[in-house]
Parts: sequence; structure tokens; C-alpha cells
Amino acid sequence: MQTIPDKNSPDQIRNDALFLGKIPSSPHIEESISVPLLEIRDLTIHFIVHRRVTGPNVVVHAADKVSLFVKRGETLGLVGESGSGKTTVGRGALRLIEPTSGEVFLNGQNILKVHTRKLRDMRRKMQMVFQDPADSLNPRFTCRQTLVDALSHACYGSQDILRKALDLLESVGLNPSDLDKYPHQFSGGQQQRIAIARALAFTPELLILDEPTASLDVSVKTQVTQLLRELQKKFNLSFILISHDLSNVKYMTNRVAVMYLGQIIEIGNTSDIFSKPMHPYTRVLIDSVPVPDPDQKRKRASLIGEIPSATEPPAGCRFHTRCPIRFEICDQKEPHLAKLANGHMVACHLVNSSSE
Amino acid sequence: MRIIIYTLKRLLLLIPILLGISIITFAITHIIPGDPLYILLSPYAKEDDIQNARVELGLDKPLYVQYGIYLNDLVHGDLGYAYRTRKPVLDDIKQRFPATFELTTLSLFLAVIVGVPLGVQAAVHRDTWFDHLVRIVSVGGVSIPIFWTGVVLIYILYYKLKIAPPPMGRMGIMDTPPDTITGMYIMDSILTKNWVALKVSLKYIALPAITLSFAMLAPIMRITRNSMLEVLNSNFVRTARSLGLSKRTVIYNDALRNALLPVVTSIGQILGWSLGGEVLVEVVFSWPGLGYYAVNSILNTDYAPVQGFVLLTAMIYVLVNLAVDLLYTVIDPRITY
Amino acid sequence: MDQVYPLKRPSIWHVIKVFMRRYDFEIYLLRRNPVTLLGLGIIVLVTLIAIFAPILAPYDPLALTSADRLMGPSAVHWMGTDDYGRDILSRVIYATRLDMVIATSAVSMAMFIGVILGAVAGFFGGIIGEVIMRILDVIQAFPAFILAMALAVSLGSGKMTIIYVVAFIMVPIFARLMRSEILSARGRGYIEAAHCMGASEMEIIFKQLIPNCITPILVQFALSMSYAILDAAALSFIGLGIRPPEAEWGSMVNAGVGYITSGQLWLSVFPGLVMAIAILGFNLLADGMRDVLDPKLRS
Amino acid sequence: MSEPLLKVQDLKIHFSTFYGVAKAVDGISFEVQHGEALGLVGESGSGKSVTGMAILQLIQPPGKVVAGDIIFAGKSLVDYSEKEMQNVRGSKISMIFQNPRTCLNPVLTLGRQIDRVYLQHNNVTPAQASEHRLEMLSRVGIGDPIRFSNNYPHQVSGGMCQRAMIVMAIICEPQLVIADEPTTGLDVTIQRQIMELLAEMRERMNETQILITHDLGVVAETCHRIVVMYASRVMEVSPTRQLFNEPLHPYTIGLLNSIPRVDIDEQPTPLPGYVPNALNRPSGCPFHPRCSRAQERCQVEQPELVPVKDGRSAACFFVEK
Repeated sequence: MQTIPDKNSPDQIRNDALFLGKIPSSPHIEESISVPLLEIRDLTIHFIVHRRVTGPNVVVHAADKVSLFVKRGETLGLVGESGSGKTTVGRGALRLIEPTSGEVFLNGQNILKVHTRKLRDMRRKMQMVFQDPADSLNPRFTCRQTLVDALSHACYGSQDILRKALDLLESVGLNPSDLDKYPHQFSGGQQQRIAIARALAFTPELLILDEPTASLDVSVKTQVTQLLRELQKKFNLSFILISHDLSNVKYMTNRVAVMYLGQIIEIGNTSDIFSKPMHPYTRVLIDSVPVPDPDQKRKRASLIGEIPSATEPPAGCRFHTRCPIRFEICDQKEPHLAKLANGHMVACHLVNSSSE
Repeated sequence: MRIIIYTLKRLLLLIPILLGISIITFAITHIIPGDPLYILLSPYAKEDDIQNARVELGLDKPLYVQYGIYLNDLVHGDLGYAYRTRKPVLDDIKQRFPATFELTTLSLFLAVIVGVPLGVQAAVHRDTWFDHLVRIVSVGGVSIPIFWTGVVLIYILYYKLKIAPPPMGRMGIMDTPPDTITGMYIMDSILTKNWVALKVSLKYIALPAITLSFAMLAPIMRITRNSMLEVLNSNFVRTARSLGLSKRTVIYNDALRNALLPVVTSIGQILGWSLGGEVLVEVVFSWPGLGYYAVNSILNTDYAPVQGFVLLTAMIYVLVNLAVDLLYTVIDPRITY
Repeated sequence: MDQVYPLKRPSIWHVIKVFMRRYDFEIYLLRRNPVTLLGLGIIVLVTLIAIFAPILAPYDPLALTSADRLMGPSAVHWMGTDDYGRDILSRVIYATRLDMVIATSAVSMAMFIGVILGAVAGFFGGIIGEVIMRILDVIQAFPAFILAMALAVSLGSGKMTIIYVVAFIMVPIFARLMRSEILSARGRGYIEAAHCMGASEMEIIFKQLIPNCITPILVQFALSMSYAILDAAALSFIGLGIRPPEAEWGSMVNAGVGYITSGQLWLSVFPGLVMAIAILGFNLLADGMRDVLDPKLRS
Repeated sequence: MSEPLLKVQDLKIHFSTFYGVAKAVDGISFEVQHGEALGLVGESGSGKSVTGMAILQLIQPPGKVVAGDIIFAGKSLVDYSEKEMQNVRGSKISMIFQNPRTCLNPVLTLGRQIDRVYLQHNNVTPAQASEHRLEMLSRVGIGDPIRFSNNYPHQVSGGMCQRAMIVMAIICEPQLVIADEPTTGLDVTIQRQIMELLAEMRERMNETQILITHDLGVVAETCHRIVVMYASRVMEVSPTRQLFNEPLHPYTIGLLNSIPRVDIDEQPTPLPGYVPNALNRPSGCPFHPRCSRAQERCQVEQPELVPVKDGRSAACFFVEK
């Protein structure tokens, strides 16, 4: 099933070198490469939840015409409330869910158009780290088995596997003595480190991090975040960080896309989004985060109501039912993403009308 | 309104199942090794008679045609002819059904009213001697073969203590049964105010009903206990307690109502399981119901009654399960259909 | 370089130790629960009786001695003799052998077929899965024992009939269990992670799914053994399956039923008792194993 | 200073599991004054939730309160019988849990669930109870209280379930409300709504609140005083402002430095190491394996919680008095 590892292939040499830290990878974003690492165009994912004999099926609009790109070495944050479709986009990019329509290019190659074997090869370049580390590790595999399994899929010969496994362990901050432990013998933070090590076995170019720290203890969260940042520098990785934890997103990302009910409503550089959010939803979202500073008693706008059902998204702007500043056009016409400076884009009539 | 549509939908979905059942019952007589005619006719029948009978019964036609004929007969209520009793099978079944129905419902009733409270108490007093006793009884109940329970009960209560009547059917030879209304002796005696008959029929049904309900009791007790334990550990019971609701309210209003949901679903299964036990109990106690009828027919190599019996029990079982499902959608507000 | 890593080549003992550590909690629970051990003890004992039946039985189970008819339990005949003067103890010992062979073969057969059908239905789904599930529905539309009766009628009596029939009615249980296990395991993160690793479907089934689904199947095996013994004996009890004079628990109880009303209890009671003990053994074991598997007990 | 509403004194709660005895709470003491909001902050396994349950005397086996006293309004709750405790729960002290959906009975309507709490503790007719319920529901910002009352928990969102829980907790106007992670698992926007609602209820109904959470942001915005717990023990007790401006205990300092913040551009520095397992706590100060200031003394001797200054106290040898 697998391609036989060629010890002298350029890929393999690069992998080995990265492992042993021989290639100093540049910490800043490589601007020279024009093609983005990952590009998603008009990705639409609908789930049929209930088939009806008469009338249309009940469909969840998990993602509607989502377009974004990730440059090499950067971190893109994908934020939104639960039910906003951020996780679905992450899975759709890996084709773990079959998208309804749209295109996903990895290094210029459309992942949605390739056949099974090629898909497997392409997936290895994009790994995923899941929210619940206990669930993402096979409970019957020791740490050793987990890593060996991954490394053999990454086409390492049996000679190198153990050495590589130990390297991986070291790079995520675990001891060789942890090799023969089962997942339930580790704490949550350690489990997540193993999951990260497993993903790194493929020397991937892109890691999709689906709430990687959500289930961890407060004091452990930052450890894992820090580890991810270090690994990003060391292996020149790109990240998509799916999270609802805005403080963490602010700390980790270069750019942020804000999603609401399956659509991107604002996207831009992290500093821009957090210093001058344009969309009313983004503003409320940032304002809602509790701040550990009792002296900051600023009056915050809070949002009325809850996120509507994704089976029947509101007409016009999807946010209009909760928007504090909506006007007539909002429930009729759907706003499109309008470009502002610095690649900042917003889908809001208020911004659109003033900029046009 | 929606529940009616749902019921209709479920009934439509029953059609393939019922067809499947009929195929299997049809197969009973058609996969018998050897020629079924040699069983039907006497071993001394002449070759001509056999040929005639073959044509007459349609056994010379291809299997699917025979199945079509069988299905057509079924739809018209013709279950065949019982050579042993020399009557149509349907008439025999009609005559014997009340005896079986009476025994089964009484046993199930007994098992539920004893099993559910015991299961609840066992869960509430977890790991006490009472809980252990309930667990022992429930493991014992599924381990002891039902026909053996019957035999031992007869020995103790009839032979040794002389409390129970002999295991010889629904009444003694000298007793007169009540006038037939429903065919169930207990019901009929009450309806005709025949208290003598009521006493006798209760006396005769007691032992088989206890035997059968002992086998049903075990799973009911066990499921009640386990689901009760689960509910007692749930967050909403903790909430109810944290709000100062009394222990009684918490156990009966919060816990039991939720714990009964799995019990209800399992009653259908228990009934299906006990229909097999029913046959054995009827044999042990010579109870003149459907199971006894079927077993006697088997021993006399008369297969049309067996076919009819299997078909009928399967259909009843399917309908009971449907009823349980419908009941479940009514009592559990979370189910949407 | 290699010496730096002490775990380069683990010894076989190390591997076993690591493997056992995976089950330390299960082993602890089994030890803590003496009732389960009792069940295990019963099963071992019954199996030994079945294997060494010819050595253990004091008499020929089929030898007729008209002079010794209907003798009560005594020092010569521990369990008495039956209406043909055969030694009941010897017959019970041989019956143990026959019934254990029937139950083990039937349940193994059901498990083998059921697990394959369930795995296919669970993993591939689609039309094949749908067809498999509908056929199982039809089988389960019958009360199990009634269906067994019907099948036994058409297949005729004999040991093989009982094995096939009991296996047949148990296939749906294993198939459904396997299917639901696979379906619940499929949604787990580690399966998705394996997809990300570019593992093939076959690898995922055999390396990830099946090892994680097998424990509930084993519990069901123990539980099904008790049902299989019950069903086999019940079939013989009503005159289908094993016919006299061959010794079988159910048919022996049946042979004694007629003598109960005259007080000759030993004909029925001993075969039934031994049978109940054997079934109890499997039930206790299954019970203990289920507790071990209950995830709620683990937290 | 007046008598505090609640006093927890040297409380110890042990859980006997098969791996050994887990000291879920190991000798903690704190006080709650009338009308204040006290934050009980700690990571998972620090014993904060168990403390909340212990105040209501709801510790279930295998857990057991092995030592200590809980004094509420001058009376020791530990001495109360089960019957007397029932009258306290829900009417004098009540509790709000996280994961509201699983905390509500799935087969009863929300209205019934609220009513029966009121009926249990007050001598009123069902009609009066339902009237009171409708009034309370509209007070917590539910637009259509009648329709809401007829819903089952699965028919409303998590945020709405939490509102129903809050109504159940405050309908008898208790003196003390313990909120155990009331906003965990909810979206930030809903989280803010619930936090505002709790703050509003405290002011309007003159409640005292204990807020149990792991989120330092939440306590910073809502609480007057904060108790920081780590590994079953109290590390520091401080008024909110002082705690955030000038944390005393190395754990508090480390924790505050380790969380990324949305409001300022400072880089967090993670705390090294892991939270110790409840069965295998380190000797001496439980924080010493992760502490940068730890010395030999910390490994053997367990520091007591001692007053420092301005009504603050800390359990560390190196905090200056």
C-alpha cells in the first residue's frame, strides 16, 4: 500500500534534516513564495440531518462559501461560537468530511479532486490535532505503538523508527521512559503532547489545531501553546488554529478569520482585528472575553439572544437577528466580504456602504 | 397528529418484516428432508394416491408458486388443517389462545409489580445485604432452567406440602369451568360472578404463573436496578438534592421516572424471551395453551399447527414491540419522530 | 548511540509486563469480585468433567439394569437410577460433555458469523449493510426459542441440528453488538487521526477498530454460552434435538417429569441442578466482566 | 467586623478509591461575609467543587468529610440531620452547576421543575407557585415565560437551561448561592449574559455568592474577594484588586503570568510541570515541584495559611508579613 521510502529522495533528506535540526528555518513568514500553502475557495459543506419524502430535506449549513488561505509559516486563527462551522471548515480542508462544493488547494493541488492514494499522501502533509487528546489516542496503543504506527505511515524504515520516536518525544518534552505507557497513564497535557508528536512524525507543512488546549488545565494550557509555537519555528510549520478562546488566538495567530453561522464575516491581521474590529459581531465577541484585571471596569456591549439554528439561517445578513446596530437593508441583502487595507475584509453593510 | 403519522409509518415498515416471517414459516414445512407427503399420508398409501394428493395440495408446483398459494391462504385466514385434532388450525388456535394469554399476562403482571420495586430498593440501598440478595435472585433467575423450577415447585407444593393442585391443566376433571365469554377462566368467572370457578382457576394457575414470572422477574429486577443506579448518579438527581427536595421526591419523581424508560423498552424483549418459557411451562403443567398444542403436534409429526403457532407468536411479538416503541415515544419527551 | 536509549530492544518480559499493565484495572476488579472467580471456577470444573467424562463416570450411561429401576440416591448410585435402571450420575456426567460441546460449538459458530456480518454492516454500511440488517430484523422478529423450535422441527433431531439452530438464533446478537461497537468506535478521534495518517481502510479495521471492539464480544460470548445451554436443553426437553436414550440434561429432566407427582424427584432434579450450576457459572463470569467493562466504574 | 455568613474551618474531605485515599480537600479554611461575592479559583482537581458540595453536605460515598466544620449563620451544618439539611438546601443555600443541560430532569417541564422547589420550601398553593415562577422568569430576561415553562430541557439551548437553573436556585431567595462553573461550556457571548444576570441578581436580592471557577477573568470582573486553591489546599486569600495587582503566592504569580490576555500585548510565560494527582500529592508545600522559589524546607514542611497584611493571607514561607 505504501510507497517504499527512498532514503536519498530530497523529501526524505529534508525530513531528516528538520528532525535533527540541521536546517535553520526562518522564524518569520516567507514572503517570497507567492502561492499560499493552503487555499480554500468557496468551500460549502451542507449536512442532511433529516430526509423528507415530501418537500426539501432538512439541511445544516455548516459552511457556506468559505474562502481563505494560509501562507507558509503563519498561523491563521478560526474563531466563532459553537455552531459557527469553524471545525467543519478544518475537517473539510483535510477532506475528513466530503465538502458539498468548493476547492481546496494544497501547494496548488486540489485535494478534492485527487484519488484515494494521492489523497492519503496529501493528507500526510496536513495533520490535525484534536480537542480531546484522550479520545484521539487509541486506548489500546502504548505511546511507543502510537508513534511507531505513525512513523511507519510516514515511510520511515524500521531501522530509524525508534530513533525518530525518541526524537519526537524529546521535541514535545516527554521522556523516553514514557514510551511504554498507555494513554490513560498520562495527564491531559501529556496526552496532547503525544498527539502533537504523532502529527509531527510526518514532518507536515500544515497543522490543523482543533481547540488543542480547550480541555487542559489553566496552568498547562500555556505550556502546550508555547510548545506549539516553538515547534512552528523549529519545523517551519503553518497552523490553522480553530478556537473559541480569543486570548489564546490573539497570542498565537498572525491572521484571524471570524465565522458566524457558516460564513466568514471578518478576516484580517490579528493586530488589526483586535485593535480595530470592524464587524459588530467581532466587536462584541472581543468585548465579551472576561479580562483578569479588576481595574478595567469598562462598559461592554453584550449580545442579546443566541446563535440561530444553522438549518434555517436568517435571510440577508445572518447576524441581523442579534445585531445591535442593524438597519433596513440587513435582513434583505446579504453583505459580501469587502476589502479594506492590509488584506482586512469585512462582510457588513455598515462598513460596505461607507467604503463604497 | 404526528404520532398517528408515525404509527402509520411504522406499520408500513412492518410489511417487509411480516413477509420475512411468512417466508421462514413457509420454509419450515418445505425444507424438511424427505417428502412431506410420506408424513401426511399413511406409510401404506398407494403410489396413485400419493400422486393425487401431491397435485391436490399443489406440491408439484414450483416453490414460489407454492409460497404464493401459502401467502394467499394466510391472507384469507387459512392456516391449514391439523390432522391430529381433525380441525382447521385457526379454530384450534382460537380455542387455546385464551389459556396462553391468561397465563402470560398474569405472569408478566406479577413479575413487574414485584420486580420493579425490588430493583428500585436494591439500587437505593446499594451494596447492602438487600442489594446482594436481589442480585443473587436475579442471577439465579436467569440461570435456573424454567422447566426445572416448575418440576421442583410441583414436588414441594403438590407432592410434599399438598397445597397446590396437580399439574394437570386449568382445572380438575370434576370442576366445571365458567361460561365462556373471553375464554380466560379468571376473567370469565369474575364476569359471570362464578366465585367457585374463580377460586379453582386461581388455584390451578398459581403454580405455572409463579414459575413463569420467576423467569421474567430476574431481568426486570436487574434492568430496574442498573438503570436506577445510573440515574441516581446523574447530574439532575444531584441538582434535585441540592435544591432540598425530599429523598422520596428525588427517588420517585426524578430517578424512577427516568429509570423506568429502559425498563419499558426491555419489557418487549422479556416477553419475547418468556414466550419460549411459556411453551416449557405449558408442557410441565399440561396447560392446554398454544405451546402445549404445538409441542404435541410436533411429537405427532403434524406440522401445520406448528407453522401456525410460529407465525402467530412472531406476529404478536412484532406487534408488542411496536406498541412498546409507540409507548416510549409517548412517555419520553426527548423522542421526536 | 544506541546504548543511550535503554528501551531499544525490549525483552519479552517487558512486553508482557507492559501488556498486563493495560489490564491492571480489570485484573484488580476481577480479584476484588470473588463472585466472578466463583463463576470462573464453576466453568473450569464443568469443562474438566466434560473432558474426563469417560474416566469420571462410574457406570455405562446407557447400560439398562431392569432390577435397579427407580432406585433413590444411595452409596451405590449417588444420584439414583432412572426408569430403565440406568445410573443417573453417569448420565449427568455424559450429558455435561454433550451439552458443553453443543453450546461451545454453537456459540463459536454464531460469534464467527455474527462478528463478520456486523463488521461488514458497521464499516461499509450502504446497501450490503442495509440488507444484512433487514435479514437480522426478520430473524429477531421471532421470539428466539420459538424460532429454534421451528427450525429444529424442519431439520430433524440430532446433535448437529441443535448446534446449527442455536447458532442461527444467536447470530443477530453478535452481529448487532459488533456493528454498534464499530459505529461508536468510528467516530472516535483516533480513527480520524488514522485517516489523517493516510492509513488504508483495511488497516483501520484490523489495527484500530477490531481490537477496540473485541472485549464486549467476549462478554457476550460468556453470556451466550448460558443461553445456548438453556436453549439446547429446552429443545431436547420438548422432544426436539437429542432423543433418548442418549444422555442430555433437558431430555433427562423431561424423562423424570412423569415421576414427580409420585415423589421420585431425583430423576429430574439432578440433571437440572447440574445444568443450572453450569449456566450460573457463565452468568457470573459475564456479569463480572461487564462490571469490568463499565466505563463509569473507571472514573 | 461582623460575624461572617459562612465559615469553613479546617475542612478535610477524603475519597477512598482502589488506588488509595484521595485527599480531595486537605484542611482548608475561609470565610464569606454577608453580601459579598467570593471567588473560589483553582484548576481541575484542586478541590474547589468538592468544597461547594461539602457546604451543602452533599458529599456522596466513597467521599467523606473526615474533619473540619462548616458554620453557616452561626450554626454548624456538620451537626445537622439529613432532614434539617433538606430545609437548608434550596431555601437558605442553593447551588448552580456547570453543564446545565444534564442538570435538569429530562422528563419534566422546566416550569414543573422550578415550581416544585418553591412548593417544597414554601407553604403556598400550586397556582401561587406558578405565578411566582412566571414573575421570576421574566426577571431573568425570558421573553415568553409561559411558553418557556412548558418546554422540556432538551427543547431549549444551554444558555436557557442555565437561566432555568438560576431561577430554581434563587426562587426561594436564599442567603447564599454557590455557583459552580456556571459559565463553563457556554459561548463567550452567552457567558457574558449569564455573568451579568448573576451580578444583577446579587445586587437585587441581596445575596451572598460563592463563585467557583477556573477562569481568572470571570472572578476579576465579578468577585470582591478571591480564594486561590491548588492541590486541595488554599494558597492565597485576597481582595480581588490586590490579588491581581500584587499577587503574593508564587502559584498565583505564576498562574497570572501564564494566561494569555486579550486586553494587553504581553507574552505569557507558562508554569512548568503538571498539576499533581490527587492520590499522590507532593510532600511539604504541594506547589514546590513547580515553584521557582522552592527550597529544601518546602519539600518537608507544609506552610500554613497565615495573615499577611490588609486582610490578605498566603500559604508560603517566603511571603513577607
